[in-house]
Amino acid sequence: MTATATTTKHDFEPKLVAFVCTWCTYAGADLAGTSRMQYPSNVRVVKFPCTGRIDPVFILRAFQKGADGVLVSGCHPGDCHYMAGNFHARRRFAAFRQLLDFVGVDLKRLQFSWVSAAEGGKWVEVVTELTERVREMGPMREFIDLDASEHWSAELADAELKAAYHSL
Amino acid sequence: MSRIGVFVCHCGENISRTVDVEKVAEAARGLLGVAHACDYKYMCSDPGQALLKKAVAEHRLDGVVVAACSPRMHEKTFRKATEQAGLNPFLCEMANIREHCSWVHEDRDEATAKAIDIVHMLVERVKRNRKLQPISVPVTKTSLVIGGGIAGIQAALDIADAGHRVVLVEREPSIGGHMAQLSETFPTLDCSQCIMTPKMVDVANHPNITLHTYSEVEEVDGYIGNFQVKIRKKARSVDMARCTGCGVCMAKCPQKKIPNSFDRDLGMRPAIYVPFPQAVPNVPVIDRVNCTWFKSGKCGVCQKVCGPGAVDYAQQDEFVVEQVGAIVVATGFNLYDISEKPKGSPIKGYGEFGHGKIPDVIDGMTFERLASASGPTGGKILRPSDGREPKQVVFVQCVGSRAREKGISYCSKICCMYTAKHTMLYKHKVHDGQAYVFFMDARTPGKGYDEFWRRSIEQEEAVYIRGMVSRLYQKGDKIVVMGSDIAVGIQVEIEADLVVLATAVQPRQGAELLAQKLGISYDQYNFYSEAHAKLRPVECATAGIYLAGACQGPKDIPDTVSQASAAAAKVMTLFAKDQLEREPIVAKVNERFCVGCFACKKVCAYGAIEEKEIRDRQGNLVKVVAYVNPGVCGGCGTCQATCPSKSVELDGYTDEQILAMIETL
Amino acid sequence: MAKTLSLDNLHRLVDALLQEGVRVVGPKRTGTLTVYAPLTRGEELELNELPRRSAKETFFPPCETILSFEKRDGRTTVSDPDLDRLPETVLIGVRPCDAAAPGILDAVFSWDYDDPFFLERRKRTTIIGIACTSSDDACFCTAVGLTPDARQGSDLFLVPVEGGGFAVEALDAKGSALKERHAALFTAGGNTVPLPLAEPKVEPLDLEKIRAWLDGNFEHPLWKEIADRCAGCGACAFLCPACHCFDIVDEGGEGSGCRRKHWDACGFGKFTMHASAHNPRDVQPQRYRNRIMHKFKYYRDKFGQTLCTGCGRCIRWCPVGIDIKAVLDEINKKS
Amino acid sequence: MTQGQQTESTPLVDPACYAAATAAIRAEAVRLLEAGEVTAVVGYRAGRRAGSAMPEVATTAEAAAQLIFTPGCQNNLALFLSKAKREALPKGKVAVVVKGCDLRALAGLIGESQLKRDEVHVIGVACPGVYGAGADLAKPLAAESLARKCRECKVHLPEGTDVVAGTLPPLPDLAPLEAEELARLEAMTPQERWAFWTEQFARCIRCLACRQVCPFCFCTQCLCDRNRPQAVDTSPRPAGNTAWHIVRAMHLAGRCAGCAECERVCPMDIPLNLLNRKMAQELFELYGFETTMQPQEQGALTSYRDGDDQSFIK
Repeated sequence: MTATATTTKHDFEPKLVAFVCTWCTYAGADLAGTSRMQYPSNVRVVKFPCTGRIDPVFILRAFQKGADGVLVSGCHPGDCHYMAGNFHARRRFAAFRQLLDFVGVDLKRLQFSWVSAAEGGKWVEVVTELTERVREMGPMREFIDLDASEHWSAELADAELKAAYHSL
Repeated sequence: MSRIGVFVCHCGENISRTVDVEKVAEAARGLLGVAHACDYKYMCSDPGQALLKKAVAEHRLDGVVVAACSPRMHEKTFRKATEQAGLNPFLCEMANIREHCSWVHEDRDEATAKAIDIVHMLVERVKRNRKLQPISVPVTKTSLVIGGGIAGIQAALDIADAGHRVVLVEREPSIGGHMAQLSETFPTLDCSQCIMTPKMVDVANHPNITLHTYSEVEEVDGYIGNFQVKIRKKARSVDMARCTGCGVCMAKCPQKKIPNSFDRDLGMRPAIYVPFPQAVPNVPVIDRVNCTWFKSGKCGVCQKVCGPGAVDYAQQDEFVVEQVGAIVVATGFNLYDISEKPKGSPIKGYGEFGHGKIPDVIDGMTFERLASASGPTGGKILRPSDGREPKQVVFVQCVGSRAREKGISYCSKICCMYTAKHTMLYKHKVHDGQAYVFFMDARTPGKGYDEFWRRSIEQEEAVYIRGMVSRLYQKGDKIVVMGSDIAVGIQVEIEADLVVLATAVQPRQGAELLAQKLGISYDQYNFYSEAHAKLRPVECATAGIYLAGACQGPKDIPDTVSQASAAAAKVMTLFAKDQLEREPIVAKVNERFCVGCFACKKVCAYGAIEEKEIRDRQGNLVKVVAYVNPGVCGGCGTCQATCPSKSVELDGYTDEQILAMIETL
Repeated sequence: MAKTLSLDNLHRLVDALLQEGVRVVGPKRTGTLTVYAPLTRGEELELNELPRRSAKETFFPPCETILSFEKRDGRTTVSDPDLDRLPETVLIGVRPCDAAAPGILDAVFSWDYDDPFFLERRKRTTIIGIACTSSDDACFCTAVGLTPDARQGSDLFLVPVEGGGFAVEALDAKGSALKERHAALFTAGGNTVPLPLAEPKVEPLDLEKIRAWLDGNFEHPLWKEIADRCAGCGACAFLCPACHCFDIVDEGGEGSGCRRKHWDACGFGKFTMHASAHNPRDVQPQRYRNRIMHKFKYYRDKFGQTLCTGCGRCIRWCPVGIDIKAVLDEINKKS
Repeated sequence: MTQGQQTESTPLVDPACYAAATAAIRAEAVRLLEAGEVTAVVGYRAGRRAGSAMPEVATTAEAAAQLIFTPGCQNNLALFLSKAKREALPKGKVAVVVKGCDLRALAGLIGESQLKRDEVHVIGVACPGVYGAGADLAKPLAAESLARKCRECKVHLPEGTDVVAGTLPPLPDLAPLEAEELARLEAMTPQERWAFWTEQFARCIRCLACRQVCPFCFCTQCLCDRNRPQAVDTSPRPAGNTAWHIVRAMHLAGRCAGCAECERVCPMDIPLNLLNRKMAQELFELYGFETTMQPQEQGALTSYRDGDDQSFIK
């Protein structure tokens, strides 16, 4: 541990999920490791063969399951191991983020990036930036609140019982 | 309930320095479905692997998570160990707690918490892993080579020399392609035919090569290792088996005035002809459009004079079906006819340069034929209009190439060098002549290329003018060439006897039609696309199909030959095994739920998705569904993300696995 | 002497009940549509429109959690909701077609098993019905044995009278108790001449004849004729005051989650889908047939009641215009 | 109620237009069935209630003579050509009556291999407009009761059909309410939009009418019905509802023909077409993609260009 590395504790530590392709970004994150670069520990990586495999539903599900921020990262255009997966992903996510924005998800919580196997530094930068930004924004309440809410007729009026239900 | 084993590696101190490995193992023990968890100093060591194998047996594990370094490092190691322990290797996953955790985080609590989360995710994943078996595809060790130019010839010879059968298909009556038309070649100025014709003869004589000239690929079916190719052998009207190549028919044919396209229409040929004397095979073909017999039913001279009785007017197109395991596409290029806008092409013509209108404005290939010893002028440089020797020749580079406003933004790569060669050939033949070259840049990256280009200026006294030609017009028997010299900043006007245009290299006409038959992709110009510009430059996205030569993009002869040999090497690699083995990370279709919208097919870069008919017992068509050919599937999973009903699933990365990982958040 | 209640006092009644901590559910305008929803003040009550969804959800919500579970350290804990704590509710401004339905459903929810979720809510709810003064050509309560002023199912009943306000009638102990508790709001005397009732102008139906025809015509070309156009959604069932099918699903993960009960509809293809992928009601006409059979034969056979109150919601909102009244007319004609 | 009085004197569209279209559809349908060119004509017929109409699969000339075209003909009959609903049709070639918006759906189905063009005889109808959801069908079509989609319709006249029934009258210029609503939402902050949609989706009861009437929801197994794995909660709670509508909008992006049937049939008045409209608008702005009356080889999200926008990617 270096002398300058001071670990600041924050009131809120966001949960981040990163959906990455195995050939570029996963390898880039590996490079950050072998280069012993440092970045916030908030991110959990889910590996895919290719960004082309990443279904928008995964992003939605991640938010629903408590992610405060989501990162999707793959090969730079033209570098796709599978030729065109990232091109398809690019369109898919260009559309999907507009949809999320339209239903009111703050896009500052959703980051897309190209990180190549050689860009350990960029991985660190992207993860750090998103962590800090989301930490600043606070928890993603929208989906949590949504998950806790019922249709009015199923809602139990009693606050205590409601709490008992929802704690489960 | 699953019985997963979790093995947490210290990696010496690489992990344990920051991650509390014991705590990780303990947390793992508390996870649902984890039957065993432990930590060890070096999991990848022999004792570490032995530990894993022992635990699999002892705890009857049905899945393994090794929490250690990156899977890119040791996934193979641990999957092998898992296999040796009697489990399917794909039931082992690695939790990357080194590169993604201990090495990048300093806070022990945070790193430990993260490591536990990572292990949790991978435990949930491995619970849903399926046993996968490697996929093997049988390989037919015959290769199809499409195109008999230098690229096709080289690839065919290399593959055939390696002991595999080659089927070579050439559209023209003879193999040889463009290289057979050239006079001399840069940067050595050796005679093209002298180096080309022996190779052509080698092809004809090679026991492993089946040559189909005057033939075209009609249909292609199948996939890597197992293509079926239907070849149309166009009616030659001459029986190949009987013809001795004596040439009497050609000599006696009354039709003698048909422009020979091999000579860029400068020379004439009869209606029954070989394109050039060294043609392989040396069997003539009847040009049915111009033959009197086919036009009017009269004449029949060639049949009468043919000793062996080889001339057969009734001959029909024949179809041959070949089974091949690999395909090399070497269909070469066309020189762009700039005189007018070609049909269906987005590329605009160059009417302003008078090509096609002013007879003494010719293109580079025509100059090659003028300079060729076997050409229509016997190697003398003579003007097409009056047969005079031109004393002032203007060469114009980049005609069409790098002209975005004309619709071509690429560099044709070979023109700088062949124009330099032309100035030399000209000077060698017309000692008192003067060559001028209008050029934008001189691009000479190649062994001996820049030296060669400099020689054209320094020794052969070609005058290079940096600038473009703005206008050309006929004035008496001269052609006035107006242009700018941007180096000096003046307008230049030259009265030339002959103008040679270095026209753009384009893909073969109809290249896209062949691509569609083959299921390979092509770019906006119809050049064929390689799978990866840097790392897979000779492979197509479609497995088992390889590219050689200018069909992929402009190339000179050395590059073409190199790529042809590279393509041959790829074919030989494929043919080195009887079965093509590959990782089973491929997509599979759930035929019950597939509704056959074929969105998957639209996004598949590999052409791995086929349409499959589902019929009932009576044979009635029930529905058409997608089928993923495992031999062709690249395993990217784009199809699954695209499929609305998730009826196609990528093994190893199923929704169930991914969603379970997300669930751990 | 009949009591009357002015509109203002009706609003005051709601406010008073709310003050007492009673949950008051009534027709309320939300955005473009009126639905039964918890009121926060009396003035929110919207009596001029039949709510889009029926009142059944007060007793049988679209979705409710019936238990939750958690596995920890090898042990599974299951928690049930405490139904004793369900709130006392007054359901107010309910038209006869909605008011009659819960009573009809009592039969099935207390048949071979007492459904505590439904019955506990029933026990704790007082229904204030209101006579109906407006209708459209989808309404057909009169054809299924009800009337615009049918008291069936109401504990307290309001009849709009000339000059505004309502004549009030307590129909049972629950109704009387409520009336007593807020006696000050009810005045004696006043104009009790009822406003003209809505009279659905539809052909009458002979429900017994229809039942008999259904008995003998399980296989009949009519089903295909009507229901080939059915798109297979659940709009009819979900808006219906009497449809009561539900599905039970477990949501969550292996480690913890909830068991939920939610509305289901016989129009859905998956309604009868077996795990083997065999589906006894394979095509839409068979599903629609079940809807009619259940409402006009099976329920009648079993419980002596018709599972339809003629509210007309399924007619108004069928995406493909299937008109249950037209279907019944057709059957009536045939029988 | 007040809207009716104003319009009863001056109907929005001359009823003769619908009458002419009705006559043309009947003539063509009878001809087709009598000549045996088709086994069925999918059209509309009148319902019991005044002004109502319903889909009809006419297999006889008698039935064909009862077909109509009125402002009550809201359904998108392309639905009956999707494989999911094909079971209702007899075997063989069928004819279908389509409005311009329905034709886009039909073209989409062809583009997605659900149908071949030569399997269907397409009777286009020059459509001045139909009623919106909840309109009083007994009253003449008025600006207020006209479907919101029809106000901004660009495909009143179908193209590329085998025949076109009726002719278009001059059409009134109406305020683009849906575009205005879209713009209003776009101008909101994400928090405001979240509040708007949360309220909308909370009402959803998962009757799935939106899915069942959508020609493009032809999957045998809807992702949202799956429970292993469960990507979208099936129960009608706000969380699952929101996920369902987001996933559906995404699945329709680049495919939706804009018939707005999902919105019309929603018994809970959820403005679903705003989602589809928004996606269509984005795909047009990003890639110049539009659904058309002619089948297209590639969809907006099943193709790409090297130079696609990536300004949102770091």
